[in-house]
Amino acid sequence: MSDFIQPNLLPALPEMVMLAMTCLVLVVDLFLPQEKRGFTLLLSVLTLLLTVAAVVFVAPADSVSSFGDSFVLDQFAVTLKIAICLVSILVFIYSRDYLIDHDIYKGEYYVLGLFATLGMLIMTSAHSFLMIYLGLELLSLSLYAMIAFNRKSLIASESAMKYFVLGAMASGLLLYGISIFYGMTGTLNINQLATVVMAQSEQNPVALGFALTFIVVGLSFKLGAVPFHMWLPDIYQGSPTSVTLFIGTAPKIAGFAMAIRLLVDGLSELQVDWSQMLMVLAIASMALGNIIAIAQTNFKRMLAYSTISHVGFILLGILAGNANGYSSAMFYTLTYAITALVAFGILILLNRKGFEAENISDLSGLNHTNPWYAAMLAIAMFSMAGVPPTVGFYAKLTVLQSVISVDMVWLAVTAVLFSVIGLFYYLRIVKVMYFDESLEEQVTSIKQSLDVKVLLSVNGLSLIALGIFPSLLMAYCIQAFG
Amino acid sequence: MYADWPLLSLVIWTPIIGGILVLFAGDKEPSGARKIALVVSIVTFLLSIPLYSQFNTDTHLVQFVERHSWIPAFNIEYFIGIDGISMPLILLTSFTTVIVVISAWEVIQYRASQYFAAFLIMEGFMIGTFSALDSILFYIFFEAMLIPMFLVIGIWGGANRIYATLKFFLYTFIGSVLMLVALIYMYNKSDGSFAIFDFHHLPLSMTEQILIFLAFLVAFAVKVPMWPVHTWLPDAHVEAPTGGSVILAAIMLKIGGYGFLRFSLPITPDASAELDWLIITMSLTAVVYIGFVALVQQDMKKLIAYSSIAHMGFVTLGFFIVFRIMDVDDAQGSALALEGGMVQMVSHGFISGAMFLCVGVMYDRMHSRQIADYGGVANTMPVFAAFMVFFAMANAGLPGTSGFVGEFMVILASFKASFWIAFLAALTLILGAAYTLWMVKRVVYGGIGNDNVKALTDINKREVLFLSLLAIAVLVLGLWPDPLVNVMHATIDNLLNHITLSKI
Amino acid sequence: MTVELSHYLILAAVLFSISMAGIVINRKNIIVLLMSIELMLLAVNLNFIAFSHYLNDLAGQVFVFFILTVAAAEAAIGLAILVVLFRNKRSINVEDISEMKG
Amino acid sequence: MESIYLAIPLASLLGAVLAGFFGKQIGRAGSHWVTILGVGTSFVLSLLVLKDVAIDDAPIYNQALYTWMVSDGIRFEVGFLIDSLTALMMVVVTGVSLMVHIYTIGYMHDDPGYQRFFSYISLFTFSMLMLVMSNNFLQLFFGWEAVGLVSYLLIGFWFTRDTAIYANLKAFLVNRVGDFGFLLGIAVVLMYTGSLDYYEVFDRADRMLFATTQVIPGVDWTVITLACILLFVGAMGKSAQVPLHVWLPDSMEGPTPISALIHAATMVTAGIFMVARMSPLFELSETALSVVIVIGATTAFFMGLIGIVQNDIKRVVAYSTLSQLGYMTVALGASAYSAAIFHLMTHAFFKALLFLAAGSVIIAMHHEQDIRKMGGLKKYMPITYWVSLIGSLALIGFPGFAGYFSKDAIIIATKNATVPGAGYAYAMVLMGVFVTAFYSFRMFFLVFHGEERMDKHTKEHLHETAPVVTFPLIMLAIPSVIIGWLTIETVLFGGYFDSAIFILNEHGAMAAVADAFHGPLNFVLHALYPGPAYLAFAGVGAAWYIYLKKPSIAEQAKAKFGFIYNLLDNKYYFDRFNEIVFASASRGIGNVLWRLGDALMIDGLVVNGSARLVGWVSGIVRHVQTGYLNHYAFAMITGLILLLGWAVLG
Amino acid sequence: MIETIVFYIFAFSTVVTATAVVTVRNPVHAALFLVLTFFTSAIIWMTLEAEFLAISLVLVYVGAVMVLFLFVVMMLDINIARLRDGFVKYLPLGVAVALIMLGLMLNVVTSDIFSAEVFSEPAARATDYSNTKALGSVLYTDYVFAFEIAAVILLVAIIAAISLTMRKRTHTKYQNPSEQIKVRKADRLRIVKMPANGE
Repeated sequence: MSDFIQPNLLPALPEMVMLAMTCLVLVVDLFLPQEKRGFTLLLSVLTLLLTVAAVVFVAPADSVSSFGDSFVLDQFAVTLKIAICLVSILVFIYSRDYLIDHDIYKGEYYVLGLFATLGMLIMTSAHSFLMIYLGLELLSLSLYAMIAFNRKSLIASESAMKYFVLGAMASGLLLYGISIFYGMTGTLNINQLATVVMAQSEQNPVALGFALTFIVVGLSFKLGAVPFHMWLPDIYQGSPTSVTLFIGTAPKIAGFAMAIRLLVDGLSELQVDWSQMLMVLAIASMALGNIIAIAQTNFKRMLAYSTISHVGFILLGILAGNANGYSSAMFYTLTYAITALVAFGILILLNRKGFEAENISDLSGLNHTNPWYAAMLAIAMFSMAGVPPTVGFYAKLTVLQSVISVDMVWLAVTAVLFSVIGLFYYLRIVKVMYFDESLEEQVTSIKQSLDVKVLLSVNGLSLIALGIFPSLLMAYCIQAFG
Repeated sequence: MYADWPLLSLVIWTPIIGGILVLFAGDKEPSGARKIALVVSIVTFLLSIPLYSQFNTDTHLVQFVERHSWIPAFNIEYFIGIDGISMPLILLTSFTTVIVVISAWEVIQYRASQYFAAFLIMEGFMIGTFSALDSILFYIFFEAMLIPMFLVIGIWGGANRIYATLKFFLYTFIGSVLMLVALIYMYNKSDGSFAIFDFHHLPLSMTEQILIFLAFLVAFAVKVPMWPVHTWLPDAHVEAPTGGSVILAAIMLKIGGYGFLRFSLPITPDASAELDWLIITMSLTAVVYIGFVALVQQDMKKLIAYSSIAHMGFVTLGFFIVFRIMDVDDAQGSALALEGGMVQMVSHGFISGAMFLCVGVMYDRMHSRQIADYGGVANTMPVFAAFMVFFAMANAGLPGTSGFVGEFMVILASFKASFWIAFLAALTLILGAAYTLWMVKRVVYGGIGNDNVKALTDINKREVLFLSLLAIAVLVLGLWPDPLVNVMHATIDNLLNHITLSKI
Repeated sequence: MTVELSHYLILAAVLFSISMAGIVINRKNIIVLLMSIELMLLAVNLNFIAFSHYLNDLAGQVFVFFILTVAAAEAAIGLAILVVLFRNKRSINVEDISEMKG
Repeated sequence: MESIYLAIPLASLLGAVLAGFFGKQIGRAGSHWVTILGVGTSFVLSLLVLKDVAIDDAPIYNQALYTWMVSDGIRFEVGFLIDSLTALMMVVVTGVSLMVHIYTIGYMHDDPGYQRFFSYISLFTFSMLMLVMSNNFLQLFFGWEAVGLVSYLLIGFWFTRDTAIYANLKAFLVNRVGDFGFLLGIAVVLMYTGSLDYYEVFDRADRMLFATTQVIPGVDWTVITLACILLFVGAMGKSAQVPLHVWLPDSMEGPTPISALIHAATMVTAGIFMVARMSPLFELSETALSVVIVIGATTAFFMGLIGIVQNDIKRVVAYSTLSQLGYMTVALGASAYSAAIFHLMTHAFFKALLFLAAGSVIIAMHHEQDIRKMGGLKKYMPITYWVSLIGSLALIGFPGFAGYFSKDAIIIATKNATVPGAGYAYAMVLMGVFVTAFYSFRMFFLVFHGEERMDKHTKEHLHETAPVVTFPLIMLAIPSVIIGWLTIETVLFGGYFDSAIFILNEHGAMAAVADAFHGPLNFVLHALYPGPAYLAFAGVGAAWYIYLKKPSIAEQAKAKFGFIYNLLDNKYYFDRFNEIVFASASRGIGNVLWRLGDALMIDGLVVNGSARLVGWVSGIVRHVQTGYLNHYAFAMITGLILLLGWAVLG
Repeated sequence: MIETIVFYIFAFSTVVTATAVVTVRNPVHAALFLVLTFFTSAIIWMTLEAEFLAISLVLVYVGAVMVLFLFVVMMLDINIARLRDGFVKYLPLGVAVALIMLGLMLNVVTSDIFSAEVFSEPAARATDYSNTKALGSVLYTDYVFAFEIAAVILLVAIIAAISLTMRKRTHTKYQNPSEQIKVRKADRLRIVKMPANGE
């Protein structure tokens, strides 16, 4: 106890800034009248921007760890933190009009959102089981609350309940795995874990595999890989679209970070084992996600299944088991988040007071009433389908490349064949927007704030821009594992 | 003076940027969008002319090369250039787009700016496909062009357009994703290069070659399309608006054929030689089987679509018969076959485009594509009838028209390989004439079939203009194909030398 | 016969299995479902503490401490959600909360 | 000289283009003037060329105009070969064409498609000239198909008539069958000699002579035989030899002038010309010659027979054309190429004459073509009557008339031919003489003599046709009488064709004819010896007896030999056969392939089937997502257990 | 020896009560059994020298969490009978799952790596050893960051619980003085123009 050294707080500056600001938001919001709620939003966005600034400020050239090696700030974390914050900013701004229209425009949404973001930031930097767990729980608990936020909505509370029960169970499973690793290695720290596992992997393959399985299951749940995906469609559908927007984007990045921290940083010695598991999960995810998505009529639910299939792709990148694969999975995750932002963002745009746009048919004839947004959504759909010149193509390309580079051509072929099935339902969205007659409700054009329109357009066009210049983002992903 | 210009890039990007401009021009002022579109398409065509006039026919090396690093992470480059097999197709593309723009002038009233924009953007993508020398760049253009076409068919298409356009997109996509896997495989194999020419020199075992070949085959066979993956084409053509059909038939199908030359043959020569029977069988089936199927079509566009498949059968036949020819002692005829296939592609571009335009002209007036709804069109539209008969004859491969040249070359060459291959291929002389002229008989000739036909008005100046342009092209190419064939020699000879060397 | 580490681990495993069984058996009652999950956490905690003891390492206990904290928070939120759900649906029967499926 | 050669086809083309594209602007008269001027120029220049070749013994001109294409080191060129054969053909083509042009002014006087018609026939002249002037196979094929195209357009000239557009389609397709063989033949030639230039090919013919190929596995064929037979298939199509003859009678749906020009005088003889041109190849293959002679003989006799039962004036002439083409083919098979060409020439004149005369009758009869509704026209149309008589006499080979010389030469040559099948051919051609005379004069008598069977209205308006019609008749009648006298010696025996036609020494048929020849007069007198001429007389006599003297016999015969009559009346059921076997079967196959292959198997089963399968699976699998929380949890547990089992036990 | 006996007794009762939690009919009973389980577990933790946690378990879980559970169970008017339908039907499945799970887990936890040889009984603590102190000293130093996060988590729980369950009771009557003062004539009085009845 006497050897306690004051930990270097600097690497955690972003988290600290964020926490402080969030508390400020919480307090300030309390005293704001409803009509000034916009200030909360402003402040929240400011919080995130400040966090980004802090991240940039403390960004180390290499990697810095602190808090007894349980917290690490490296290129990977920096990139993902910035991404998470930026995505969250967009989420907050896109959500505003939806919240207003549905009478849930309250400060708690932003506060909880900020806490969730904080959880995600922690997850990206967490370098011990404990930190990972806490970050995860902070994120999850915030999300549970956000989902149920629209208290009048039956399906929202239903999905919150489902998410909660399953999430708690998944945490339990994850913890069990952690406990076994702890028992075997005597450490909670990821770095030490890696060292010890390396020593033990020869002797105790079964026990390590056993513990690993729980970890993988916990991860799979968070990411939404089949068969641990069951929560995902219901939660996407049931949540208020503003929350779906959030769940569908930033937490994916955090989940990916967690996967990398656990599997790559900590358990790379067991790569052969988890690669095989992830392979099964990836195939199942791509198969099930794509196939069931075809039968959906609810747009949010369809995107949920589409997410599952994308998770399959992300897993493909991870299971390749080399820097190349990780950076491709990272690229995939980031671009997926950007793409999903556009898709849900457009859906949010279509919402009006008393009208919850969530069915595919609600998009009918969008090209007639709002050609610009139809084009944006079309770009998003093509990006998800992986059609060039959108960024989704590069994401797929990089992942496939990494899979093929480890001589799993058959896996790549399987993946692309399922993506063909996937193409079908993305095209159906385009078809509905461009080829179908517009519905009556849809005839009135979208009346949303200018900032949302501008941001959404930039967001949509970025899919093309990144499609043409993927290096803008790709470079960071490669650097993160460089 | 052109030497320093990034001419090829201009040809690719002018229409794309122009298309976006057109898109923003909107439909408030209906003539605005189309005027811009016309100017852009003509400028693009003019820009593409130096590609021919400045082309050095003595070398097989690619010309007008532009090479810039693009995505360093994967060593993907913005690497474009043309040689003897891509240059004619680029000219074909820029020419056809002008025709399409003219043909749509007043016909398309519904969301005209989007229509014109789609075609211009598509033009850029297609030219990009032909000039890309980096395989990922190729793939991007290859796929990207599907999007505008998907929309064109879906928005301006006929009654069953949605089925058709989805089928079109999915079919093509299935084919191309496997190609992507193959490309990535070779990228890994070649220590990180996506340049097509590096693939050409990449040593590959027989198994690898066969798998890669099959991946390419699926991609290009769908695009060509070859029997039995052709069924998207009739549907797509039937439902597509005239311009869509024209581009589809005139250019898009060529990309499949081009792909065989650019990828399959040089990258997997041994597998191509090993599996040539497969392609030859598929090609001959296309010629004969599809010939019969075309005979019984009731819908004009469907008939022409099927005839396209049959004609494209010659292209693939020409490309793969070379392996049979090379088995024969002196191997004379292999260049003939390859060049024949190329000529057939260019010629088919003109002719099928013209045929679809002819149907479009009638459709605009009658809103029917059914043969049975017509009869005796020549009575009320004599000038049009003349064009129609002319193009029908070209479609039937009449000497003096371009339709003859390619078929002639391929049949001559395939004789070298086998009597029976030539025999079956030459059946097109009969079948092609039968289905085309039978249609002409039922549509153009005869007494006035009904009151609708009676009310027809002959083609106007605009229609005369685009049909004449095509007619001239068909005729010139038929009477003097040398300028076209000449540009290919160096490239084709090099290709032939290349594929004789085993890569195993 | 002394108590060894494995005894504790076995006990934890049994508890874990019981909680699994509880999740499977209790198809209807969400509250019991939540309790089963508490059991699961208990098993995990037991594991940690046992290891902590035998490893002579405090980290395990610290972890349990945090798990307890989080579990408490979790329970609060979970029950809050349950209340919201009950207000909307007037039921906490699993069979009744399947508005979304397919 | 070169520019003259070039000017000959181009003059016609220019006329065609002017009349075709600017018909409206230059008017009806303008159209016929430009085309006649064009063709006239061609004719005059052709005469000049003929003089140059025949009298001045100009050297053979063989030059390329331009290089059409070079591929694989093979030069594909467009060029002219001007030798005796070409020169003769050019004169025949342009000459007959000129007459037809003039005649058309009268015949098509009231037709709304006047300009178009002139444009077409000028275009035809151009195409035909390109065909005959070619020095290579490519251009030959060009011309070959181009004349087919114009023929198609002209047969369907009256495109509102269903029969016409049926006939033109049929003509084109049947020709395409021939071209199919022809093209393959060219392929053989190219692949074994590496060239398409006539002379180069002929030089390298031995490469084909000694090469063998297996078309049917296990059976060795000499390449030359294969090449020649394939080329001859082309000739069969164009020159309407059995069984590809079916299009020619139907082609009579076209206006009469083109029946005369295309379907009698020129285009249909392209096949004959081609084989003659290819004599250096055909000579090398006994088998091919044998095929040629048998096909020719069959056509000559059996097609003539059909002529007997025809009642349409043009169809009678058409069948006679078929029969005469058979004669020419027989001559080719007998290696008597010059005789074939000689007959081609004489036939061109007298058959054009007959057709135009028939056209004249048709004009007078207000487009009534049924000879049973004619009769006794002699007194109304004296000029037509006399020229028809000349034409008929020439056709049946009445001694002294043009046809006599050429046909007799063929018969003698056949008699002396040695190729297998020559005996059969000889029998056929002999019988053919009788048949020819019989049907020719049956028609002649029915039209010009006997009772007047036309209706009253027609009768009131009957009169001789305009000078613009009769002038060409007279102009053609003259050579029909005298051309044989004038040219037989030069053409057949004067070594005129030595430079163009190659005959192996073993094939001595022509030599035998030459042995028997002692001047034209002697040749005519030769008819007095027992021989074919008597058969012709007998034919005429029989026709006179049956159709003028005792018309009832015809009816009785028809009743008595019903089977034969039906057979002939149905043209040996060729059309029926084709209709059922080729046309219907093709459509049937097409339908089966389409509906079963494309729609059901590929689209239904594979494409939509897999789409449906995915949809179906999707519909099923989505029920896994029951919405029940415990199921979700159970799914997770199952997944966990499976993974654990794999990790622990696996 | 005594430890062994204590262990077996409480281990047994833990298992029994845990089983009861998942099998009893009434959720209230289940909650109470869970309390019992926690108690017995706490004792086992004691034997493992985790006194602080054992106490915390009782305090936090029994004292707070389980009370909350009971509170909710009671508050919500739940039809207990319906909740137990199909219990017997799923029992075999549940048992099977538990047994398979157990089998797999035992396979690992009883293996040699966790044997007594590897994990020998640690030396007994000194008598002045305070588990609480030890925990405390690391908690606020090495684990301070985690500790802060835990605090945030609790904050989130508070916010969430309040925002989810707090509701303004619309049917309660209350006065808002400021509103009352701000009232103006126009808010209350409406002047209605009536047509004058002239006749």
